[in-house]
Amino acid sequence: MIRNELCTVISHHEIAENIYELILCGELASEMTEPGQFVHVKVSSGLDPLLRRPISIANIDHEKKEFTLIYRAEGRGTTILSKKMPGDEVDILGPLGHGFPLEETEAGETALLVGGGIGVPPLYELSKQLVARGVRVFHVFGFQTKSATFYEEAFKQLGPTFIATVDGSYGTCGLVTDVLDSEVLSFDTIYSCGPTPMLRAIEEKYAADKKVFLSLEERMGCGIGACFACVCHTAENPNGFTYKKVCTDGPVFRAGEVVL
Amino acid sequence: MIRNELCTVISHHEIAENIYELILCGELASEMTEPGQFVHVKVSSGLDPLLRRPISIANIDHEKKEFTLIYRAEGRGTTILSKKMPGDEVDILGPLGHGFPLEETEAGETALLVGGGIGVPPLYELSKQLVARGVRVFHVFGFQTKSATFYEEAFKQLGPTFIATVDGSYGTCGLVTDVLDSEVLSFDTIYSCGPTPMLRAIEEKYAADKKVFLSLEERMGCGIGACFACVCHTAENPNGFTYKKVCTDGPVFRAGEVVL
Amino acid sequence: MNRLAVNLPGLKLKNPIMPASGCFGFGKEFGQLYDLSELGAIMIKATTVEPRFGNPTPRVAETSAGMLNAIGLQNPGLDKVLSEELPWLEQFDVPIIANVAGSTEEDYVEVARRISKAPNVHALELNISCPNVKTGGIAFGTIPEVAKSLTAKVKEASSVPVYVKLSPNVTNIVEMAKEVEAGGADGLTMINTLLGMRLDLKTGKPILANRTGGLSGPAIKPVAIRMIYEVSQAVSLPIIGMGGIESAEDVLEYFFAGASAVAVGTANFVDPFVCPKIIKDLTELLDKYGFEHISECIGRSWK
Amino acid sequence: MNRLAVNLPGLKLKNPIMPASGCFGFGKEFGQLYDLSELGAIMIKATTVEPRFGNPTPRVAETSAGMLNAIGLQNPGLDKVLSEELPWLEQFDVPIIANVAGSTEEDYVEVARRISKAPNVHALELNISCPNVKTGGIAFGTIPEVAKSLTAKVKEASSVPVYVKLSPNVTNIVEMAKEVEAGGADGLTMINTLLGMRLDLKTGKPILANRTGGLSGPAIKPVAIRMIYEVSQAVSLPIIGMGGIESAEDVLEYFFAGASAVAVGTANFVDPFVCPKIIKDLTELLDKYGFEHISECIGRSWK
Ligand SMILES: Cc1cc2nc3c(=O)[nH]c(=O)nc-3n(C[C@H](O)[C@H](O)[C@H](O)COP(=O)(O)OP(=O)(O)OC[C@H]3O[C@@H](n4cnc5c(N)ncnc54)[C@H](O)[C@@H]3O)c2cc1C
Ligand SMILES: Cc1cc2nc3c(=O)[nH]c(=O)nc-3n(C[C@H](O)[C@H](O)[C@H](O)COP(=O)(O)OP(=O)(O)OC[C@H]3O[C@@H](n4cnc5c(N)ncnc54)[C@H](O)[C@@H]3O)c2cc1C
Ligand SMILES: Cc1cc2nc3c(=O)[nH]c(=O)nc-3n(C[C@H](O)[C@H](O)[C@H](O)COP(=O)(O)O)c2cc1C
Ligand SMILES: Cc1cc2nc3c(=O)[nH]c(=O)nc-3n(C[C@H](O)[C@H](O)[C@H](O)COP(=O)(O)O)c2cc1C
Ligand code: FES
Ligand code: FES
Repeated sequence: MIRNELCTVISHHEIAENIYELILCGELASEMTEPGQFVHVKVSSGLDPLLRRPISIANIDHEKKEFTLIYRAEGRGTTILSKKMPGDEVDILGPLGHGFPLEETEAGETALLVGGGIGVPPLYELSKQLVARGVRVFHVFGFQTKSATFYEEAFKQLGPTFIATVDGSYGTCGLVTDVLDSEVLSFDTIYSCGPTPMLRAIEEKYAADKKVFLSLEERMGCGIGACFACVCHTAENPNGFTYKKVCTDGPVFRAGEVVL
Repeated sequence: MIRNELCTVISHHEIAENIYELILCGELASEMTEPGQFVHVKVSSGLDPLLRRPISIANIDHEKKEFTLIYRAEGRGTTILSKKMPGDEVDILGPLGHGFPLEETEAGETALLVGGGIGVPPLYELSKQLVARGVRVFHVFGFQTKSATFYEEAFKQLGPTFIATVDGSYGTCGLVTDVLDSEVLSFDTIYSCGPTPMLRAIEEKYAADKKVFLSLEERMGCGIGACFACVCHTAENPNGFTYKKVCTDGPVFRAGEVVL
Repeated sequence: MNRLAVNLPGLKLKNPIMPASGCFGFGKEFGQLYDLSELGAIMIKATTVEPRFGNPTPRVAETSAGMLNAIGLQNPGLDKVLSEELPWLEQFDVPIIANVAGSTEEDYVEVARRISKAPNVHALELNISCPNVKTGGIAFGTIPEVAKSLTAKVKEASSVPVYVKLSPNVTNIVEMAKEVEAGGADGLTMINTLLGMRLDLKTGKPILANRTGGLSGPAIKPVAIRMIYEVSQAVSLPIIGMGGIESAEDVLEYFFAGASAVAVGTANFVDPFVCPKIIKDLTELLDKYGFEHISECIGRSWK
Repeated sequence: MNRLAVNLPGLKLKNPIMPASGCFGFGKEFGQLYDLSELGAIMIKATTVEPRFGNPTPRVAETSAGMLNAIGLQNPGLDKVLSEELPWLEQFDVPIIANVAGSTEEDYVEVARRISKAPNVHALELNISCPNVKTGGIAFGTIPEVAKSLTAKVKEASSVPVYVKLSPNVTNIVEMAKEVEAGGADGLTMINTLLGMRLDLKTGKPILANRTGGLSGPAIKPVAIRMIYEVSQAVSLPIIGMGGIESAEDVLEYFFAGASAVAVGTANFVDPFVCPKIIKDLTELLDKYGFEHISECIGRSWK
């Protein structure tokens, strides 16, 4: 169920350049089930900024009623958020949307998790839950540059982790697709989150033979399905009036379900 | 000189119902000279609320570079201000305006200080400075009710202090004018700050024989004389186009100078 | 006595608070969060004869104390609204105000005729002011005679009272209101969004795919208050006010200006529980300012 | 090379940042805070033939991300502006844009004729859009033919280029701009304030003694950006943009929309040092987004 709650900041650190890890505590953690869901964050109590910010859930700790958000402080809202201190309260609406389908990968099968930049965070909870189910996981992540990378060690605990940086300052020089082209990885399912061009490349390359699940981003108003801000066309009727809402039908879709 | 500075909160307490005493530290304390000047306070760093709030300077400690504001948390801005904690920073523009003329009362003479509600605070610094010059001071203050009174002990240290409350819950029942009508006080100068009807009553009663100085309130834009939000007509030409600006020519005026 | 009850043409409202059209879909999403019967009424999303996908995304952009939207009247079309959305809403004890849109007079008349027969539709809101569609919309809302003629035709076709939604993007809102009154409107709703735009600093291009969008939220409240103040003195139609409402205090300001009920739009996105919250706070606020009944507040600024 | 230098009719600006009329008096107050020669230009307060006291107080009210003002063209009158204010400003190396106001065409012409001869007045800003005065003002700014005729007369009387300040309170801003261009304007300044109102909850009455006032500040920026985007594509006059500017980023957005220079109003009240701050930040911002010169940014949203 969707709840609105003032959650308490447990810890808050800059874990890479302009990338923050925010751990919050609140009852609504108990509602978080699927990896890949998101919350809608009001970063200040007043009117500035007005709208909530959608941020994926990167980690869930049901026992402590804690959950983790990892975000880039870039615009006005996330910059204000980055100033919160332990003990402060943050207004959270969530959990929202539908996440990655775990059940599409059986125990013993292999899942490939492909993330780009700030699309990496939700893959952490996903990877944890897959591994817990007995799934083998590979991680392939792309970042702009070395100083923007994060959570590499944590992911390595769960499975082999390949990193590409656009400027070549770390790992493979180039994009995640360069890693995917050069490494020989065999797997059953792909779960991916990141910039749309990356998602498109993955869809093109793998959607024909593999089960591919993609997490989309779109500018949102309500985050709960009421305002029609975040719609995309369905693949079966790309110019018609059928649609999916990223906030409630997604953010995760099966490749081929919607027009990227 | 007018400065703009982020001042640090030294202490912040609710000293009466919804009345806060805020002690700030900043270099601009050294620019504060006349009692009755005010500062223009930006209560939050964003756009909500947009405008600064004018608040009188209630106490100046040049040595520590500290100054005190006493204000009522009422509307949106002052309520936000009331949440500031020691160590937080507050954006202050000031000191602004012209205060009470000390030199109008000679050492050995007597000054009557009349304050209403949230007009009382600037009279504290004034009283201190008058006493330091060897002036005898009386204080007559009006409040709505007992729980709204503050600083009575502090004022008593400086001179006799009479209090009236509208609901009679403390001191004389009624207005400051009721105290002034019943007590026999002889004095040379009146300095007053409070609601306009009170100032009008004082002007009517005393302006003919005494030196009377009144501190005015008006809604402000800039606080520095540029926007013409805070003008009042001059008494010599009450319907003409001559004017005084409360923010720069005032807030303190000699009775009879401007139209109340 | 219900201190919040308000009677308007076609509408017996248990309280004067309703979600604004386009900000509440057809109620399903909010129905998961609270009991929709708590609301005074519901203004459902604009309905057109045919289904529409609307504009490409991005469709929203944030502004200072406001937001721009260019949804473009996305809706499932009249048939589906009649067969699915409205019947679903019948489970709640809440009157529906159907927002009627179109590109031609015929479109409007067709939607009005059919949707006004739905059992829970108690009034129509004639959307002559949507700034986000290429054809229709804007002309209907800015040329007084066109608005009047459309109002008359829709009024004739409708089985329930017709409220006309005014656009703030006009030189003379009073003139528009008077013409619409002359056209036979039963009430007014105002205001729709102001036309605005934001640019992306990285690309230099508009953030919205549609380029321009409608500005809503607290930023526009002073414009709405001014227009309702002016219009409520010039016509004798009741006004449902909207624009930036997010608290019971705002509701009171709208009533003082001349509104007889209000709608809450953008604030539902910031706080999905805002409507029941305002309803709850409103009674306390009447106490605070010494009113027996909300209707005493109507037009207090000029009465 | 000065990367911020901009040349407009009558104006060689070392940078495109200037305080907006009415938000900077005649410069004296800000002259105590920083060197006015740092500014690109100064738009001085509206000047009328006779001195004016303006409206009763309260004259300002806060709104969400904005403010209302109803100063009412208070000014010391043409004679005193010529004999005192303008000569005082001559000590600074900064061109003055004189804001010309009046109640009749003759008033405007008289002010324009005489003030345009002052040595440091390099351009006029024709204030046909002040919402806060009973006579004149608003009609000049909302009826295209009236605006055109006034522009032509003032243009004839003026010894320096004439910029016409457009009101946003119109249905069709492009039509206004075109008429004013046809009237011979050398440039446009836009936008003036939106007409708005706020009510006091305790009294139920308008906060402003004048009842309505002009809405300025960040709240109106999206409306201004939209209007400049539309007008800059429809006329060939340069535009000085304004409305809610408070940062160098805002300046860039205005340039992208189609402005060739900008004015900063309300932000001066919040931060009296905002103009020099923006000028300082602007060069860095050009670097950040890869522009050699500010003029490359003009109209980037539609070019
Ligand atoms: C389902 C979903 C999950 C996301 N998860 C994460 C995450 O885990 N970590 C993370 O760093 N970012 C995530 N994002 C992106 C994040 O929402 C934006 O970076 C953020 O909203 C930008 O806000 P701002 O205050 O920095 O920018 P501003 O420029 O102040 O934002 C202005 C407006 O634009 C919207 N906006 C701007 N960029 C985006 C964007 N890329 N996507 C959606 N809305 C945007 C904002 O929400 C706001 O309404 C996610 C987005 C979506 C849709
Ligand atoms: C020279 C001067 C000195 C002052 N000194 C003090 C003081 O020492 N202690 C104190 O408690 N108050 C003082 N005031 C009054 C104080 O400025 C207002 O109470 C305060 O601005 C209200 O802000 P708010 O956020 O509570 O109200 P809001 O309702 O949010 O204010 C909205 C707007 O109206 C303005 N406003 C509202 N009430 C007043 C008012 N009475 N006077 C001027 N502007 C107002 C605000 O500044 C703001 O711009 C002084 C006012 C002036 C002019
Ligand atoms: C996302 C969004 C969609 C809207 N869709 C419609 C619509 O379909 N029909 C309509 O008449 N108004 C529509 N509006 C306008 C609102 O009903 C309302 O008039 C306006 O937003 C002002 O109210 P607010 O400031 O409370 O949002 C829409 C507004 C928003 C923000
Ligand atoms: C207090 C105040 C006084 C103003 N006086 C004038 C004026 O005399 N002449 C004029 O053309 N515009 C006047 N304006 C409008 C501004 O010049 C400007 O167009 C408007 O405020 C939008 O810019 P901003 O949002 O940066 O303030 C005034 C604005 C304010 C806030
Ligand atoms: S964000 Fe409102 S429908 Fe998705
Ligand atoms: S507040 Fe601006 S002139 Fe006084």
